[in-house]
Amino acid sequence: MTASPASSAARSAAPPSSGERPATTTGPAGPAGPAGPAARSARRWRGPAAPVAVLAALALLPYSALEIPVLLDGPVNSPGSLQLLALCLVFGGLALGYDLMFGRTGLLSFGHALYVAGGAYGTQLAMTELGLGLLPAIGLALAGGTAAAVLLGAVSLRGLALGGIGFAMVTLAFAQAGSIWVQRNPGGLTGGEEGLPLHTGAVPDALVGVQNTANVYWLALAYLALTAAVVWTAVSRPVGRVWQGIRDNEQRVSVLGYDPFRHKLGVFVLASALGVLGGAMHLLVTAGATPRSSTPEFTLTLLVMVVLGGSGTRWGPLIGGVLFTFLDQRLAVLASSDLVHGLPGILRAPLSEPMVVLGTLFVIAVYAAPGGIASIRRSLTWRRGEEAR
Amino acid sequence: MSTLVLLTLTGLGLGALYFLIASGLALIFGLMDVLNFAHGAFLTVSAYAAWRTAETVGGTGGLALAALVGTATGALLAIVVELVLIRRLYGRPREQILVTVGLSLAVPALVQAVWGADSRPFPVPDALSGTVGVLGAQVPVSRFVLIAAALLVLAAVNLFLSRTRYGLIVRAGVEDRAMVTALGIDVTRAFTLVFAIGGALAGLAGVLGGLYFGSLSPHQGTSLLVFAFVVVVIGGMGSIPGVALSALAVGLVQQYANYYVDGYGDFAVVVLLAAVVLARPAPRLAGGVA
Amino acid sequence: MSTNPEPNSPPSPAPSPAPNPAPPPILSVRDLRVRIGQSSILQGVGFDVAPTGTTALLGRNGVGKTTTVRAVLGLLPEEGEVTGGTVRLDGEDVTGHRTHTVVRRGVGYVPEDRGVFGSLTVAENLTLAERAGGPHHYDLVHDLFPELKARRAQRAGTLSGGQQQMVALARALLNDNRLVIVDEPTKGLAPRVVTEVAEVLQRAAERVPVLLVEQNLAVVRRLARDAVVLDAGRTVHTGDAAALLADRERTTSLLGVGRHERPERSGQQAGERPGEREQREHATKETT
Amino acid sequence: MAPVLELSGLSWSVGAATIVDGIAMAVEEGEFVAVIGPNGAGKTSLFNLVSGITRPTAGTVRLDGADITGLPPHRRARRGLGRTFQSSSVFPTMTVAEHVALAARAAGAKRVAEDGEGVRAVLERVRLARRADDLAGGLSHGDKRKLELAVLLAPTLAQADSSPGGPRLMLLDEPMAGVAAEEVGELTDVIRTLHRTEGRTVLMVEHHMDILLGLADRVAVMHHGTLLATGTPDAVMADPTVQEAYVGEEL
Amino acid sequence: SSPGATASGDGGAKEVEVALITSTSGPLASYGEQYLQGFEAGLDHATGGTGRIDGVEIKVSRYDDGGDPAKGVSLAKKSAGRGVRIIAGTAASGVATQIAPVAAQNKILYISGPAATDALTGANKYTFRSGRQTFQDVATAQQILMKQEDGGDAEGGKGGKGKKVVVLAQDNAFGQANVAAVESVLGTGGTTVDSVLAPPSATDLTPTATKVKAAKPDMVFVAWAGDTAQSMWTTLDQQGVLDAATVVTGLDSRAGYPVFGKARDKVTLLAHYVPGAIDNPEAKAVEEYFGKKGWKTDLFTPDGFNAAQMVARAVREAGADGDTDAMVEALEGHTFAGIKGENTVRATDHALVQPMFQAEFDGDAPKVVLTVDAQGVAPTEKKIG
Ligand SMILES: Nc1ncnc2c1ncn2[C@@H]1O[C@H](COP(=O)(O)OP(=O)(O)OP(=O)(O)O)[C@@H](O)[C@H]1O
Ligand SMILES: Nc1ncnc2c1ncn2[C@@H]1O[C@H](COP(=O)(O)OP(=O)(O)OP(=O)(O)O)[C@@H](O)[C@H]1O
Ligand SMILES: [Mg+2]
Ligand SMILES: [Mg+2]
Repeated sequence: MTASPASSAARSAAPPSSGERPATTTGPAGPAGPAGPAARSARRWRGPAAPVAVLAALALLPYSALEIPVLLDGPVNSPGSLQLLALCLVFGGLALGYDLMFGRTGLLSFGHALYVAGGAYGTQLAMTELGLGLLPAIGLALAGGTAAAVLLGAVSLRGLALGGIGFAMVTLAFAQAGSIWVQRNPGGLTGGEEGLPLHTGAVPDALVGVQNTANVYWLALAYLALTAAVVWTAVSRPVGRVWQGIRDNEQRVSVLGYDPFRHKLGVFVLASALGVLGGAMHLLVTAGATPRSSTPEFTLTLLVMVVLGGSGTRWGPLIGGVLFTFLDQRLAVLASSDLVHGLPGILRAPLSEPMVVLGTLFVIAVYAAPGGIASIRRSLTWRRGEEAR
Repeated sequence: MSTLVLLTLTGLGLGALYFLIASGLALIFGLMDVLNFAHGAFLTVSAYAAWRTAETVGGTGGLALAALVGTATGALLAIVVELVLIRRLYGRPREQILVTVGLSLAVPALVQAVWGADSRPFPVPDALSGTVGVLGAQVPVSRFVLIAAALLVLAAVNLFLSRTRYGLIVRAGVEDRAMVTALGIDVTRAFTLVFAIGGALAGLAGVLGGLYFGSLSPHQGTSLLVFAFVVVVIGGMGSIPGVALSALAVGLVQQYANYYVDGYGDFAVVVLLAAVVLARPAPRLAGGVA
Repeated sequence: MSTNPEPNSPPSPAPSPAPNPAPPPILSVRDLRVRIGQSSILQGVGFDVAPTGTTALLGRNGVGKTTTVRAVLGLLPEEGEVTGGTVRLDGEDVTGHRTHTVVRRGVGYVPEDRGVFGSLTVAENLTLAERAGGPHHYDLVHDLFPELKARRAQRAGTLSGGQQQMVALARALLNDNRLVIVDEPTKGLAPRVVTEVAEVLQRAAERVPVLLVEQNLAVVRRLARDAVVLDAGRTVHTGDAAALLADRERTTSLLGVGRHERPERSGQQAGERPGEREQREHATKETT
Repeated sequence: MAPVLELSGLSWSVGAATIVDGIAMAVEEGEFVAVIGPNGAGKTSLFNLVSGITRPTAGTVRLDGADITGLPPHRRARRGLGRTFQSSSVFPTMTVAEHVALAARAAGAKRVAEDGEGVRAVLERVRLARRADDLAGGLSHGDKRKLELAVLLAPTLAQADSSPGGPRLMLLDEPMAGVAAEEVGELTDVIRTLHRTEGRTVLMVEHHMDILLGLADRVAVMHHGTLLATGTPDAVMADPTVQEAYVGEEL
Repeated sequence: SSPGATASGDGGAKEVEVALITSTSGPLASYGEQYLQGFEAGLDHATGGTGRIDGVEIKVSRYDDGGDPAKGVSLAKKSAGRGVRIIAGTAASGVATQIAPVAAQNKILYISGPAATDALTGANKYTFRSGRQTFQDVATAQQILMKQEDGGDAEGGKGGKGKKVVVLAQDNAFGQANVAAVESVLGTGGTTVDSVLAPPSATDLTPTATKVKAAKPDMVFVAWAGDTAQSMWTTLDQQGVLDAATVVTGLDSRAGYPVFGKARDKVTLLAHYVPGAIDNPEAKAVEEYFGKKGWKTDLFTPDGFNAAQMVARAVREAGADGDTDAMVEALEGHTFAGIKGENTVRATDHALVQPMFQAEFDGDAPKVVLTVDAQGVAPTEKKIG
């Protein structure tokens, strides 16, 4: 598995003149290279203005009593809506972090759930078993998760020698082991398939209870903002280009003088750390740790989110994460609503399982979404014999 | 002694089940480079089709018919998926995988919506539901059926790959599809055929899985898929004899570990996978820069 | 562009230079237009390939030679499409036909990037190329490239660049063809092999017409009877190859070769770097 | 002073086949060595061994006297070894300019990397400036060859930087293959400058003898993985074995 | 901009909203369905078909948690935010254990549904249950065992002491809870309790069955959930475990009847509920209501039915505007009739004390052979919190 779908590179039509063909392409505008007119428009979303505006708008949502009929059950600032939105934001952040590996570096990991679950269970257990407060507990989970990522990442990347699938499978194996461990409820620690309710004793009161949902929401937003800041900064730094280079042609990168292994391990650890943090947020927002967060399916869901939104792009994974989570939650509500119950069986059956709708939607998105880089890949199919080697 | 015999024979049966599932997966992965996540979904749907057939017809004859219907369902499903989805995405292996991921989420959910979440008993004819005494061990007849089926499939797939040009066409087509057509070969047909065979193998595995478990449920196929992946990877990514060996190893290791190491069969398999992957020498980059 | 004798109009179906009625062309391309993504790559390419001998397709890097060949074979990348024009193979319109049906009419093709299947062995590469029905000239191929016989079981991906080029050529020569299209066949080959390949193609051209894309003008000189020159996605010249190569004015303006030699140009070039003189000599040597 | 590159007993075999067979060779600072030989002689394989893409089965590679036989490619690159690939090896999703910037930065030449002008200058040099903002995946074959060269050149423009200014030892694997006749001359000039003006050590594989003859100080002839002969271009070209095995009867 | 409470409607037309959170999709979907049907019939019964209690309309909203705690909590919080003060349901223990604290934090009445985990009993002041718990299953098994001994154990000589019970379960929280429960109930008084825990994802259960057999138990208590049940029974039968010991297990819902396959007649069944188990007015009412709808009563019909009775009680006693504490008070110690007999909400820890059954298959359907008295299987008392 090599490159991945990603942003759109608009080619403008320009009749070539003799000899000197004018530049006709604008790629994902990079740090170098003079910006053509199309590049400038592509940059509109790259400056700090857009993220700040979005962040501000999101931060103000808990002050809005707006009613959005079909989308939300209550006003925006009702705890139900805020809870839903907070969960969406957490997944937006998780997806963004996951895409650091998948979309930016071309590393397909099936084991990201291990770190998310590590964050959730680690934080919880640090609070219940070690009696730590919330922040120290998160810190401990983060430290432990990062250390594990360094170790397991190094081993998993060794599997990369067998190609992308080798890496995917080794990460899957580790995650699977973690998942089995969680589900077996060793020493009564993890609660097995039942999970653990959040140990509210160690959590500040401001984050507990329905009346404080807005605070939880802001916390989730802060996590998302942090993740976005880290991810976006990282990919716009030189190291981001190196990741992209690894995705396209790893050997070339090494001959330039960059160590591919260290860069891959770096991105793995960074993404995993963001995953651990996301796991802690998931614990707080959902008020519990669930074994689901440790399963390979959870990682698949992240993958689906990332691709749905557009992997390797700035906003895509974030939007995908938010959208998927929103639909997942809302479709479940829709499925049990009278609206669906009144439908004839042939429609009701598929609508009663959100996964039918989401899975189908995803297939359509993969199929129809005109991923820019994906289309470039397509043109390269012809040369694959050369590049694959 | 009889315990060891029992564990070994049932372990072989388990290996046979894994091989039946993994063979189609490995065929498609080895030739087409598509890690088919929908394989489990094909398997599940086929198993349900077979179940409906066996329920209506009944008896050993019903089971034979069910096996046919199941295999055909798998093949048909695969053809439809190939024609409608996979075909348009050639040269984009990642998107192909993602499409099958989408199917692996949607299809079992749909099956569940239609037939319910509860597992259904699979009508196993009396002739196949008993046991055979081997050195004091009571080995279920169905295990022998699976082992026989696995050997047949192994032979058939090997024959297909060695006696026809399709294997070659598809392997070449994955590398450079355009170039295969430039040699005057209708590559799309070959791809559809191979995908259909993969689907048929999934279908057959679905039916035999029903026989093995005596029941079927919407998520059975998907949950078996993880082990099938492991088998394919240990077997060396797409080599059919390799997959057969690795299925055997995984089946036995899991069975022994579950008995002797306190139910740690799953962990044992994971450890086996990690060991094999890490011990395998990295393929030389030799000549890669010609 | 000023030297372009017939700027946009495709050459007339019966080229005028030959007074006697020419036999119908095996391949005839008219006003071919191709777009890839948003860019127009070809904007009116037209030429004929005579039913015997070699026709050379020439031009600078990136003018659309490979694109032309791919369009003829229906091998454009996915986001590319033929937006106009026709391609006739032996009188039949094959514009937009699927590649394998075009090829089955008897076209051998050696792509620019060789297109060997790296994961298959040499023998498997050749087996794949066997076209149903016709005889397969293994004797010819092994005679030309004994190397390939010796390396039957080697994975083609591990062959040297030149050896891969041999595989690609061998695949095209294995079958009986009505037309052979070769895109830069001598690129990366040792001088000795270049000569051999030229000989191979010369021999092939005795039996089957060849459309040759080539940068090595020495090879062109030896093989080609007709020449077609592209620039910026258009046909800018068609005619006799020898005449073109002999006409320094034309080769300079159309292909950019030999420019260094012309004194008036040289005078305009500021800041001549050391060694440029020798370089020109090299260019001269190659083109004369 | 130790030679820049010193190979001794360098061998590489795959299975039973010995592809590079006991090569011993020393390349002095500032030298330009042409490597020629029939197809499949092992020239690219030799470059792969020197640049660390493959590990030798026997023998050593020394760079400036230091044994680098076990070092991975990137460590060698950082010691001043650069190379181009025979099959153009680009990043399809990056623009041409981004290639140059990335390569420059790898060598610590921040200024070139951040400065559009620097990038442009590099591209001008290989006549690729017009494609600066195009994705490399869509380049024509010849243009990709030029990009290969541009990537190699990128760090060299950075001499004003405190960095060493790009690779001191360059391995060029058929840089001219597929480049239009028009531009062969200019690219040859570029390579000549690297060698003569900037004093870099160059090892170059090329099948166009006439190009090499104006450039190389010394020609090494490879055949069946061994070093058949080395000597001045004229001497080597006069050698009948070389004529027979390699050049043949020229067109 | 704080969440507004909109519990009751305007002026005269009062209503109380009940949020039913349970799985109608995912693996436990059919349990959820049974629960919802039971609730509907139960509410119909409790309100005499009006949907009103003392003029207060009971408004029911249904939500699907898909068996996912995150969804469940999210739905609970959402309901709490909308001012809903009664939440009921969920078949998944994992969801229920996470909703319970949310209910407590927000002072909402939570009547948990089919979820069987003992942990919900005494979880907090606001959490109740409308179904049975694991302990009651195990206690029923004990009663059955004792009954068999009374009836003259053929093996003789051994008596109650020195007997060996092996718990066969999956190695997960549900299985471990069953082991713990069996140990606490049967492990006293000289009976040895052993356990064989199978890996939850094991495909072939021969090693497990072999281990059970090797332990030479007098009684095997099987606690199994999930898709491998059929395979497990077949294997136990084939390896001769069913012939060598008394094997007790819980009866599943209708869809699970065929799971036993040929082993059916060799298994002793303990049952939370058997359709048609008893004949009382409540059961009649439910049969009638279900008949109209074309539904069939099933294992978890009582849980839904009971939940509706408890909601009715809470609303009746506390009124539309009454606070949650009043509802809690109304429920504590409350005794009411359900379709499996008389239930009592134990005041001390909110356990629902209820009768249990022993059943056996009669053809395709199970029938009750013994009704076990509610007090005989009452869980040991816990302290709330
Ligand atoms: N897949 C593609 N995407 C975008 N542009 C493309 C693609 N393929 C070709 N082009 C453009 O089309 C033009 C013509 O390319 P083509 O390969 O036909 O040139 P050529 O004449 O064969 O050049 P060369 O001598 O270098 O091989 C080039 O400018 C190239 O950049
Ligand atoms: N992995 C391998 N297994 C077997 N043979 C190999 C392998 N890799 C390379 N070879 C052989 O080694 C020889 C040297 O190849 P190399 O690419 O070094 O040749 P070269 O001198 O660069 O030729 P060219 O001028 O054609 O590029 C070739 O005969 C090739 O077939
Ligand atoms: Mg070309
Ligand atoms: Mg080479």
